[in-house]
Amino acid sequence: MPKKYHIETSLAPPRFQPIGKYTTIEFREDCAGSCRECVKKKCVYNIFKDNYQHMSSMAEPEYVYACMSCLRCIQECTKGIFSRVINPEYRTLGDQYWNADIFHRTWYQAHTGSIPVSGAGYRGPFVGQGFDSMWTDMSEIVRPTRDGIHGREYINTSIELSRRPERLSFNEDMSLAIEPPPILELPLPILFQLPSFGLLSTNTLLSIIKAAAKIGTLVLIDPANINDTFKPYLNNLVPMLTSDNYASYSDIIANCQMVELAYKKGIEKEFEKLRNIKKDLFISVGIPLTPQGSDIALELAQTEVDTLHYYADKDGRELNTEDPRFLKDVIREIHLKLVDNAIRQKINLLFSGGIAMAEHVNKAIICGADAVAIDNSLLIAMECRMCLRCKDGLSCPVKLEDIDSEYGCARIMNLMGAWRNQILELLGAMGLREVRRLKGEVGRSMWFEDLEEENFGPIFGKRKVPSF
Amino acid sequence: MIVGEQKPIAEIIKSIQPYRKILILGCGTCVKTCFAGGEDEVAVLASALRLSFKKDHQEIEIDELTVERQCENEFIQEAAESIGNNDAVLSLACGAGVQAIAKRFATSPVLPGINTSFIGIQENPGLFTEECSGCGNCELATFGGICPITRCSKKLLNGPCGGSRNGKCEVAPDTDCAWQLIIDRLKILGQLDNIRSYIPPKDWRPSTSGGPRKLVREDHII
Amino acid sequence: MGNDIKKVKLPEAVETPSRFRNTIGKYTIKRNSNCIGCGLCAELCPYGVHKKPINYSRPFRPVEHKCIGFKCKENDFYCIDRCPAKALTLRLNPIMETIGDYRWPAEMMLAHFAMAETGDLPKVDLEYNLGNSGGGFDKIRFIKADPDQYIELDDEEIDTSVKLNKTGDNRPDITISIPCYGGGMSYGSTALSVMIGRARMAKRLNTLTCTGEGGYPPELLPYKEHVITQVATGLFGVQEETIQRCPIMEFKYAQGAKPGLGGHLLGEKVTKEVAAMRETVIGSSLFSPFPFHSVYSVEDHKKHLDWMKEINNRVLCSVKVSTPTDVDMVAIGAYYAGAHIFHIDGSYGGTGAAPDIAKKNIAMPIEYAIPKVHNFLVAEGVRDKICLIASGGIRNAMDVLKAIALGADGVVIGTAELIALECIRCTNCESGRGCARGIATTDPELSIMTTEEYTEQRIVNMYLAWRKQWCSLLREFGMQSIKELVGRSDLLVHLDYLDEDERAKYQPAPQQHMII
Amino acid sequence: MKNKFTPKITLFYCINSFNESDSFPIIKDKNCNIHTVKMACSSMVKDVFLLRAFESGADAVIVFVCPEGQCRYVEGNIRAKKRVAWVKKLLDEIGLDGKRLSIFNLSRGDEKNISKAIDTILTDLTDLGPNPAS
Repeated sequence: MPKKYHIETSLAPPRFQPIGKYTTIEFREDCAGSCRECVKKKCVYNIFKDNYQHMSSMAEPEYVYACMSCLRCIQECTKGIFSRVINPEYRTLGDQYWNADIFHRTWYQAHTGSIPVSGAGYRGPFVGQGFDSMWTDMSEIVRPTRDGIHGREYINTSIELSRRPERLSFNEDMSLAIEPPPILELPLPILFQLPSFGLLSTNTLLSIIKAAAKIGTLVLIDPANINDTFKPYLNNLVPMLTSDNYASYSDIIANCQMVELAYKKGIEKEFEKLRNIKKDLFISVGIPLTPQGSDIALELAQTEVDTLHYYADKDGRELNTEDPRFLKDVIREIHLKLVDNAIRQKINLLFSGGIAMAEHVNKAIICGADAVAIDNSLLIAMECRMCLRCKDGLSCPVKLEDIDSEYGCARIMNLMGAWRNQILELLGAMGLREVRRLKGEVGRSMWFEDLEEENFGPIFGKRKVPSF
Repeated sequence: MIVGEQKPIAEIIKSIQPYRKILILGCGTCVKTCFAGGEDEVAVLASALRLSFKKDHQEIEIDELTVERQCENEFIQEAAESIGNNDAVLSLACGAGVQAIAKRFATSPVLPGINTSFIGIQENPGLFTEECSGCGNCELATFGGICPITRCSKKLLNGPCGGSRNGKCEVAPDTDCAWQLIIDRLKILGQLDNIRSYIPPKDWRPSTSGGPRKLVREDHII
Repeated sequence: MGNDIKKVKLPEAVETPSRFRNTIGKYTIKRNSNCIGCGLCAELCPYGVHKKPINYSRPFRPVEHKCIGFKCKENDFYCIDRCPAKALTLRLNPIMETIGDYRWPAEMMLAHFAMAETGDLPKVDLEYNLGNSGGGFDKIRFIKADPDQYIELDDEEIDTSVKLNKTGDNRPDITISIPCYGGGMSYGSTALSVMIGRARMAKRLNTLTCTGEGGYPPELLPYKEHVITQVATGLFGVQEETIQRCPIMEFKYAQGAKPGLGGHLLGEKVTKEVAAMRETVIGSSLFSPFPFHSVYSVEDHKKHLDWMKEINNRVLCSVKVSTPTDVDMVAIGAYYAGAHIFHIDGSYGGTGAAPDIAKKNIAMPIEYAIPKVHNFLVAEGVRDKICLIASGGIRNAMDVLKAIALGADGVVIGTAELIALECIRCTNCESGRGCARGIATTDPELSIMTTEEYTEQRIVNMYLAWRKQWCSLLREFGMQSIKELVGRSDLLVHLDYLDEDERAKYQPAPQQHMII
Repeated sequence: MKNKFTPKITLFYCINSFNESDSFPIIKDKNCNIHTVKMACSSMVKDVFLLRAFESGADAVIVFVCPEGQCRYVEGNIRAKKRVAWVKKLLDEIGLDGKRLSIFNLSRGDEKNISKAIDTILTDLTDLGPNPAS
C-alpha cells in the first residue's frame, strides 16, 4: 500500500476572543427580575453564562460573543427583553473580497482542523465574481475511487514544480539518451508566501516556516528576512531574488531547493549563473499578473525555467490594467496559450493573490494552474483581523508579533489539514484520484456563462446583461 | 414581594470601613426584581466601592456573589465558602436575608446594604407601590381586594375620612384615596353592601405589636 | 367549461400559532409607560396586534408579527396616531437584518411562518416569492397573461394533482393532489414527532413523505400509503418488509447539498433507538458510502430496480440523483432501467449537515438542470413516459410553478416544510445537542418542543396557502390543471435576458447586500 | 492638581451616532488618549460598564448616542441617558465628580459637534484633574 500523506491537526483554541457575528441587545428595565423561566439559564449554547463570566473577569466591558443564532432567547423570554443585531465589529471585519465569513471559516479551521460543516442549504448568492461563477462536477454512478470516505486517503494531492523534458529519447540499447531534469515534488498544491502587511516578526515568520516544513511545502520569502533562526529550514524556503541582488545571497541559495527571480526582460540569462551557485536548483520566475502574462509565459516556457509564478492583487485580479480580469479567466488564458503551443507540460504555473478558501485551490487548478500560493490566509489563521492597524504603526489587537511559533504552526497546519480535506472532498466527488488530473480539466467544471447559454438560451434567448 | 432600596453609598462606605475584605452578597429574588440587590446591582456597588476606596488610597478587596435567595438555607450554603474567605458580608437582601446570614454564620459580621421598604408590587416599570402591611389578619375580602390598612393613610376601616378630594388622599395628594378605590370597585362587583356592616376595632395582636411573630406548622415538623 | 369539473376536497386550515412566546415581526411596536390602559388600540386593531382581555386592566405586549406596518397609516384604526397617550411607537424591526440569507431572506421566512400559522397568504407586506440570490428563480418571472385567457374557476375546481406513474406498466396509478411531496429526512435527523407529523400531513393532503435513509419507524405504519421508503447507499434500515409496504421506493444516488460525498452519522448520534432502526451497533459511526457499491453502470442500476419491483409488485421506483454535467444522460439511463420517477436534486438544496464547500460548489443549481433534463427527454421521445421531479432550492409556491414551467412534473420540498415549523436556518442542525428549536434533533429535552399535531397542521396550512397562489396563476393563464403548465417555459422570462424597457415591466430582482 | 496631563478618555458610542473610521482624525488630533467601545445600540451601556471604565483608569467617560427619536430600538438612547444620569449621581456620592461622565446626542458625520463634545470634556478635565482612583 502506498504511504498515506496526512496533515496532523490538533485543537488550537484562539488566544483572543474572536469577533462574534451577533450581539444580543438586552432591555433590562423591561425585566422585573427573577424569572424562573429565564432564557439565559436555558440557552442551549450556554452563551449567557459564559458572557457573564467574561464580563465579570474583564476590566473593560466585553459585550459581544459568538451567538449561534437560534433566536430562542429572543422568542422565549417571558418579558421579551432581547433583540439581536449584527456585531458592528463583524461588519467591519475584512473587506469586500476577504469578507467576514471567510475570516470566520478560516478561524474555525485553524482552531479545530476540521472542515466547516453546517446544516440547511447553501446560503449565499446564486453566482458571484471570479471563482464563484463556476461549479465543480461530480460523477453520479461510475467512480474510480472506492468510496467517498474510505477511499479518500488514497487520493493523491502531490504536484511537481520541476520542468519536464518535452520528450524522452533513447539510445540504441534503450537507455535514456537525455538526462532528465531533477524532480521537485510537493505533497500539496499549496505554497506559502508572505502577505503585504502584518507584523511579520520572527515568531510570526517562524510559525509559517515551521508549518511549511511539517507539511512539506515551501515558503516564498524575501532573503533579507532570512535570519539565523530560519537557517534550519532553508530546504523549505524559496528566497525571492532579483537579478541585481542574488549574487549577495549565494550562501542561502546554495542551501535552498528552489529560488524565485523577479521577472524582467532577459531574465533567462541569469538561470545558468544561478545554477552555477547550486546545481539542480529549481527556478521560478515571479511575474506580476498583467494582460501580458500569457506572452511572457510563452516566452519563458522555452527557457530552462521550472515554474512561473504569477502575482495577482490581493483580491485575485490583474494588475496594471483599467479593466482587471479575475484569476479564473487569466489562468485559463495563460494555460491555454501554452497548451496551444504544445509546451504546457514542460513547465509549471503557480498563482497567488486572492486564494482565500479551499475551493479556490481546486478551481484555480481546474482553470489550469499547477499550484497556488497563499498569503493573507496564513495570518488570518493566526487570528489576524486584517484591520491593517499595523500599517499605521498601531498595536495589533491579537498581538501577532508575540505568537508562540509552535502555536502559530499548529494553527496553520490545522488550516491546511482542513483545506486538504476539502480539496479531497471535491476530488472525491469528481471521482479523481490525483490532483494533477484536475489541471485544466474544464470539462469537469461548469461555468456560469456556459450553463446560462446552454440551458437558458433556448428558453430566454440572448443574455442582455453581460454576465454580472 | 419585598421592596427595598439600596442604602446611600456614604452609609455603606462608613459601615464597611473596619474591613479590608468584603463579600457583597446579592439576592436573586425580591430585591433583584426591584433593582436593589441582584447580580447587576452587586456589580455596580462593587465597582463604585472599589473606585471610592481607591480614590482615597485605601486598600479593599471585594468579592461578588449573588445567590438565588438569601432567606433559604439551601441557597445560603452556596455562599459559605465565599463568606468564609472574607472579613465581612455586605448583604443586599431584605432584612430577613441579612438575618438569615447572621444566623447561619456565627463569626462573620453581616452588614445590610439595603433598606427594606415594604411589601409591594411593581406597578409600572420603575414604580413600586406598597400593597400589604403584614397585619396578620387579612380583611381584603370585605374591601374588594383593596387594603385600607395599607393604602389608606389613616388606616380607616369604616369608610373614608372627610378629606378625600377627587379620589385623592388629603394626607398625600398624589396618592389615590384607598376608600374611593374600594367603593368604586365594590360597585363594579355589586358588593357595595359589604361596607354597610360595621367593622369592629382591628385586633392588632397578630400584627407586629404582639412581639416577634412565629408560625408553626405542626404537620411539617417531624 | 363543462359541468364535469370535479371539485377537490381540501383539508381545513386551522390556526396554529407559533410555539414561541414572542413572535418575530417585520415591524416592532413599543408601548411606553405613558400607556393609560384605555384599551383603544385593542378595540381598533383588526389584525389582533393589540390584545386586552376582558377584565384585564391593560393591553398585552403587542403581537408584532401581525402588524402590517407603516402602510396602516392610511387607516382610521392606525393605533400609533389614535393612541390618546401617544404611548406607541412603530419601527422596522432591526432584528430582520440578522435573520435569513440570500436564498431565504428574512421576509420569505416570516411569510412562511404566517402561512403555516393561518393557511392563508400573509397580510403583512412581505416579499415571499423572491429571494435575494440574484440568479435562477429569483430572476425568472412569469409573463403577464393575456386577460382573455382568464378562466373563472374556484380553487376547488382547479386540479393541482400530479400523476406519478406514466409508464403504463400496469403498476398503480399513484396520483398526488398537490405538485409537491416531502423530501427524505431520516429517523434520527429530525425529531420523531416531526417525522410522524409530516406523514400525517401527507395523508391529509394526499401526497407523500419520505423516510430518508435510516429506517422505517413503526409509528409511520398508519400512514404507510403515503410514505416513500428510501434506499440509499448505506442500505440502513432497508428490509424486505419496508419495501413491501411502500407505494414508492426511492433510490438515492446522491443528495444535492453534498453530491458525490457519502453520509457520515457520528457514533454519538447512534443511540439505542437509532441503532435498532438501522440494524447497527450502538455508538459506532455509520458511513453511507458513495456511490452504491453495487452500481457501477446503468445495467447494475437496472438490476436494482428489477430487484425492488420483484419484492413489491405494486411499488413505483424513483431514482434520485444530483445534477452533474451529464445529468441528462443519467436521466435517460434511469428511464431505460425502468424508473417511474426521475428525481433531480439541485446543488443548493437542504441538508442536515454537509461540508460548506460541497453545498456551494459541487454540481449545478436546479434551475439549469430542469430544462436540461426535460429537453433531453423530450428529444429522446420519452418525456411523457417518465415523471420528472425536481428539488433542491425550491423555496416557495412560485418556485414550484417556475420549476414546473421549466419542465418538471412536480417538486420535492424539504426546507420549506421545516420553515413552516419555525426553522430559522441557523444551520446548526448537527452541532452540539442538535437543533435548538427542537426540529432536527433527538435530544430528549429539545425534541419535545414539537408535536405531531403542530407539525401536521403547520405544513398543511403552508401548502393550502401555496395552493392559493398556484390556482391564481393557473386561472390567469386559463389552465384548469397544473399539468398544462409542465414545460411551458414560453410563459417565463428571465430579467437578464430582457431589454431594459421590457425588464422594467417586471418586479426587479431583490439585490440587497446581506451579511450572512 | 492643575498640572498638565494627557487625559485618558473612554468613549462608548452607538454606531448610529459616530463612525470611528470617518471621524478618527478628529479624535487623533486631540490632546488625549481615547479608548473607544463600539455598541450596536446605546442601551447596551450598562451602569457597571461605565464604572468599570473608570476603574480601568479613565479620567473621563463619554457616551455618544444617536439623536432622540432616532433610535432603531425606539428607546435605547433614552435608556442610555437615564443610566448615565444615575451613574453621575453615584459618582458624585463617592466623590469622583459626576462631571467626568457625560452623554451627547450626535449623528454620524456631525464632526463639528463631535469635536465640540470632546473639547468640552477636555476643558472640564483641566479643572477636574486626573482620575483620583486610577
